[in-house]
Amino acid sequence: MADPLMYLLDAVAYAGIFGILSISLNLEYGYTNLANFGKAAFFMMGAYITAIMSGLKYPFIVNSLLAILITSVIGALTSLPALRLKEDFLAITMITLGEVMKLIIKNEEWLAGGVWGISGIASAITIPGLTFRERLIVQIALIYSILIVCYFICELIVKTPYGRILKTIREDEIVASTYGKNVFKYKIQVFTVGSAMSGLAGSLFAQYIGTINPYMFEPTVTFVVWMMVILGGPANNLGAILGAFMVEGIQRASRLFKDYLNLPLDPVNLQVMFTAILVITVIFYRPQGLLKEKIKPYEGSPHKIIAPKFMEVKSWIRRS
Amino acid sequence: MKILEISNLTAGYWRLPVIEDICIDVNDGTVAALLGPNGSGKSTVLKSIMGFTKIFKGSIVYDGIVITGASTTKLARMGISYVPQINNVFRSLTVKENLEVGAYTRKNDLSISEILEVFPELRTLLNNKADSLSGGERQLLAIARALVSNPKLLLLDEPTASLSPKNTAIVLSKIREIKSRGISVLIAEQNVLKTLEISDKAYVLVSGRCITSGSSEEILKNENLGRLYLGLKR
Amino acid sequence: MINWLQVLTNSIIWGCMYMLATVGLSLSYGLSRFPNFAHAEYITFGAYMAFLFLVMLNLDIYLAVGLAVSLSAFIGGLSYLLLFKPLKSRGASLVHLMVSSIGLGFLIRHFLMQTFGGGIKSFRIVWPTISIGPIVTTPLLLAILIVALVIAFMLHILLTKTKLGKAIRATADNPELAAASGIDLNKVSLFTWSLGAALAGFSGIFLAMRSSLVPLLGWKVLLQTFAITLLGGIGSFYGVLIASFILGLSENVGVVILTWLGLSADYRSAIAFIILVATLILKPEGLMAVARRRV
Amino acid sequence: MDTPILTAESLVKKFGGLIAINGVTLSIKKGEMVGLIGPNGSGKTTLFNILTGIYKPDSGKVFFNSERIDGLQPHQIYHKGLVRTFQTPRILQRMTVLDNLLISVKNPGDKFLPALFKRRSWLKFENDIRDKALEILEFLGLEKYCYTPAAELSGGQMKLLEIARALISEPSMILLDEPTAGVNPVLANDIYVKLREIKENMDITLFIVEHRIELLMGYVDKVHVMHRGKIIAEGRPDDVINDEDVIKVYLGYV
Repeated sequence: MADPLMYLLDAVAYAGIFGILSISLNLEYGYTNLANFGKAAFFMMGAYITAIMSGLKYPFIVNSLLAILITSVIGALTSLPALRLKEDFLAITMITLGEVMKLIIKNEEWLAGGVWGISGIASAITIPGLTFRERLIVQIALIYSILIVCYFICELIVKTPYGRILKTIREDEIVASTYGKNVFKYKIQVFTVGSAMSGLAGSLFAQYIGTINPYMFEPTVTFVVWMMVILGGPANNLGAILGAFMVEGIQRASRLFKDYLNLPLDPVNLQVMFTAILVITVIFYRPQGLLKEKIKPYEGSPHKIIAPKFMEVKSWIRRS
Repeated sequence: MKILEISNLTAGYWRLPVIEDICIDVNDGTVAALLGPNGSGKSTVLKSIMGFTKIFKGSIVYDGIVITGASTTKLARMGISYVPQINNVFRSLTVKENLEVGAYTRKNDLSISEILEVFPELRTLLNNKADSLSGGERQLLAIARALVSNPKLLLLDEPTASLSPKNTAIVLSKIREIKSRGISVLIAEQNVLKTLEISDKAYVLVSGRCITSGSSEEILKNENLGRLYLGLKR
Repeated sequence: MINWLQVLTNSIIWGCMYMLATVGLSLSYGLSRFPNFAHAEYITFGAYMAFLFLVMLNLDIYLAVGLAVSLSAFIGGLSYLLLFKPLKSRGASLVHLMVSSIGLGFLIRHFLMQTFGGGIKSFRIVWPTISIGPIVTTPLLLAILIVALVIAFMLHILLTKTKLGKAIRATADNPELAAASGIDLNKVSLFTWSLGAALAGFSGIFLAMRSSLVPLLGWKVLLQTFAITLLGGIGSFYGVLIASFILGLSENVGVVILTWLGLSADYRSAIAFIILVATLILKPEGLMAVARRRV
Repeated sequence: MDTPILTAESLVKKFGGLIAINGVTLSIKKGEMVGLIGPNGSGKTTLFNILTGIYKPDSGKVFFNSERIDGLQPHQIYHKGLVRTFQTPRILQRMTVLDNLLISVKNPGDKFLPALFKRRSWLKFENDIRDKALEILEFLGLEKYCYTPAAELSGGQMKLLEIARALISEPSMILLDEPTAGVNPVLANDIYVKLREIKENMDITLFIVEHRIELLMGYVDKVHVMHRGKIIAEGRPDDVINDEDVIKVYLGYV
């Protein structure tokens, strides 16, 4: 792109969309230890539902709600058999599920345009008379308001007794079930919420980019999202978003880097190779990610103030 | 001549020391027994020798060489054989293959018939999968597997646990035979009296500490052995 | 009229190809206890190396294949030595191992794309067709059949008759006891990883020669390799043998049915997915599960 | 106080060819503190796993408060008021000590929608339950660690945390699997003093697997001895200690 500002804005929009994917994976993996390697599949589903519905002239709000609904239902359905599996089996199932879904989309031209994909997807907000740059800014506003909503939902989820149970499942499933929690039920719920968020991200992506095809949803997408969570810090929602920014930034930078240095490298290859090396390095030297999980009582809970008082009163009673 | 000398060993897993301040000597060509009720840390002593635990302090000297913290593979190559209490055979391999893997470190070729002289019971089972053996047979195979490498020191972890009295007698007589071949044995057992029959020396462990030790006769004569053993007297 | 004999022949040949592609994955999974997603890229790597030596450098075919296979083995061994072994010794979690293996896979694939370009390549060998009775085949397919059978037989000898092979099986069965028997786990793992990658590379050459060479060559059979690994039981060589032929047969019969139903033959990979999911639900330990007895 | 709280009737559990539990029948009365001892492999932990629903018995019945509980899932049994601790402490490492306790309580915020939308109701509940949690932590001497990540505790403190976690759910009975394994003797004794207090003051029935026989005998009302999957003796500690059969079992006569 010629205009560097446009390039930057585009990167910011991408980071926002991937930020949603990243916090949804963080909810699944970081808090509940569900290794979902099928992120790209749900992302793709959301995008395609939006694209198809947009072709039928439905407004974005309907499309995105439908995307959320269908991806969450499919998420719940696939999780029924998959979540009883061990981590590695779950990973294999989810990664291959993504491939099968792509297969369907590539082959069913009547439904999803086959390998050519779908173009002309209407964007969510159309205000007549805006320049391209202004439209981009409107898009960013939309994406980031949804990102912020998702962030708060995730923060809310993990900072309730419900979130505490998710962490218990992550730490030790047997303890969770011995202390009366139906582990399977919680896993399904988390998977459903995670899938819904991925679907929403896909929906945003489709309306933002306008044209989609199956090749945009290669397993690299899943990997990039994993990269964001692992780099940013599992079990830290801010970390996940930070990770999204960093990975997007690194990818864009490597493209610029290539342009300016005139490296004889294809930008996509450079990007992927660099991301792969980075993720391996992070796993080696900082497996807990850049922002560590904060192990502390929740923010803003009145108890923080009460607890020391409680101690005082107790010791006072004992003394008297 | 001491083949094994453990001094002031404190070891365990992760952050929990299971055994504390254990001192054990095994003389060349003798059988030493580690006795104690469950949870007393007998297995942990053997696992520490074999390099499977975290050692907090103390030293282990084998054949004049300090082996504290050495890798399991290296220890096996130095002539220490180990029979764990559970999972002590390769279940998916046949009896013959188990023996061949046991002989992995041997430079010279193994003649299966050599070991079958000591364990004639295994002769007819050679081509059976270890998984299909009965408990007694499997225990014999486990010991045979450990012996084919021609070890200098054999570590046995509760070889008679969950065996019938008949099989227990067979296993114990094998241990006697092993000793007669000049191999030193360190055996962890709950079965006190039967073990003392075959051992030269014994250490009684309760709750991770050695509460008494001495020659087998001394231990047997101890009137309070029963109460001592249950940790009721110190 | 469907020539069922032809379908059977195709099934066997596909089974052979899948067997070569999968053996390494299954063995390394059984030994190191995590699925190596980079395995698919060993397949691609072998094919590109063969392309390099055979088409670009114009070497003799046997020499070219030999070099390509050895280089695949080298890559497999290297990835164990430089990546997975240190990660395991640092106590990396299963998820971290899987993510790194995916990362390694992308690294290899995009390295190849960078070096050779992303386009479709061809070995430019035209295979004449041979008719044996009602069966039509090519020398390449016959070669695949023969090579796979020879390799399967050699693997059988390796695993059951040699000291090293028994050590591999023993380690997969019970690593602690294997170490206590004096087996050097690192050496055994290194060998297994290299061998597995070499066979994957071999299968890649065949896959590419049969159709064409693309960067996604290996990834396209990822689904099949995992279905076979799980169906056969992780770490079981004979399981892989049987499962490969089951999959080969179901795919080829499936294609016949798909065409009959008027669906795209591309859906053949979905058959592998169905087998995979069915295995995981009905019998997660696989047909011949022995290697993985974790209590 | 003579009503039985937990009854097991001829339980059998086989693993392949191995009979781990071979016809165990026992009955524990409400408010008792009962010990379970026996040599290695005698089936004590397996029995616990059956009682708490981790394993299903091959035959036999388990009654808890005259309700049949064999065949129920672990989380269902928990809700009946039967809780257990683990031999190797299963603490939740990347969570605070307080959170380790709180997960054990049934909370209105445990469900997804109430957690998000009925904040006020569970926050109120949280506050009440926290006071109780702090009380329990104080009782066990852990109050100053309440915001520490549990991974930073010592082995002994982890054992205490396990007991605290069982206590806070107000169970009617706790099964303790070697509460003093890996704990130094002084702390081990403390643990038993606390357990006795729990039994006396909180009206909780305790069933304890222990290998420190000496320690156990000083505190419990009754002891069961297991050997080869069977209960071979039961009675008051003094009687059991002097029971020749028991000593013989331990020394390996039988």
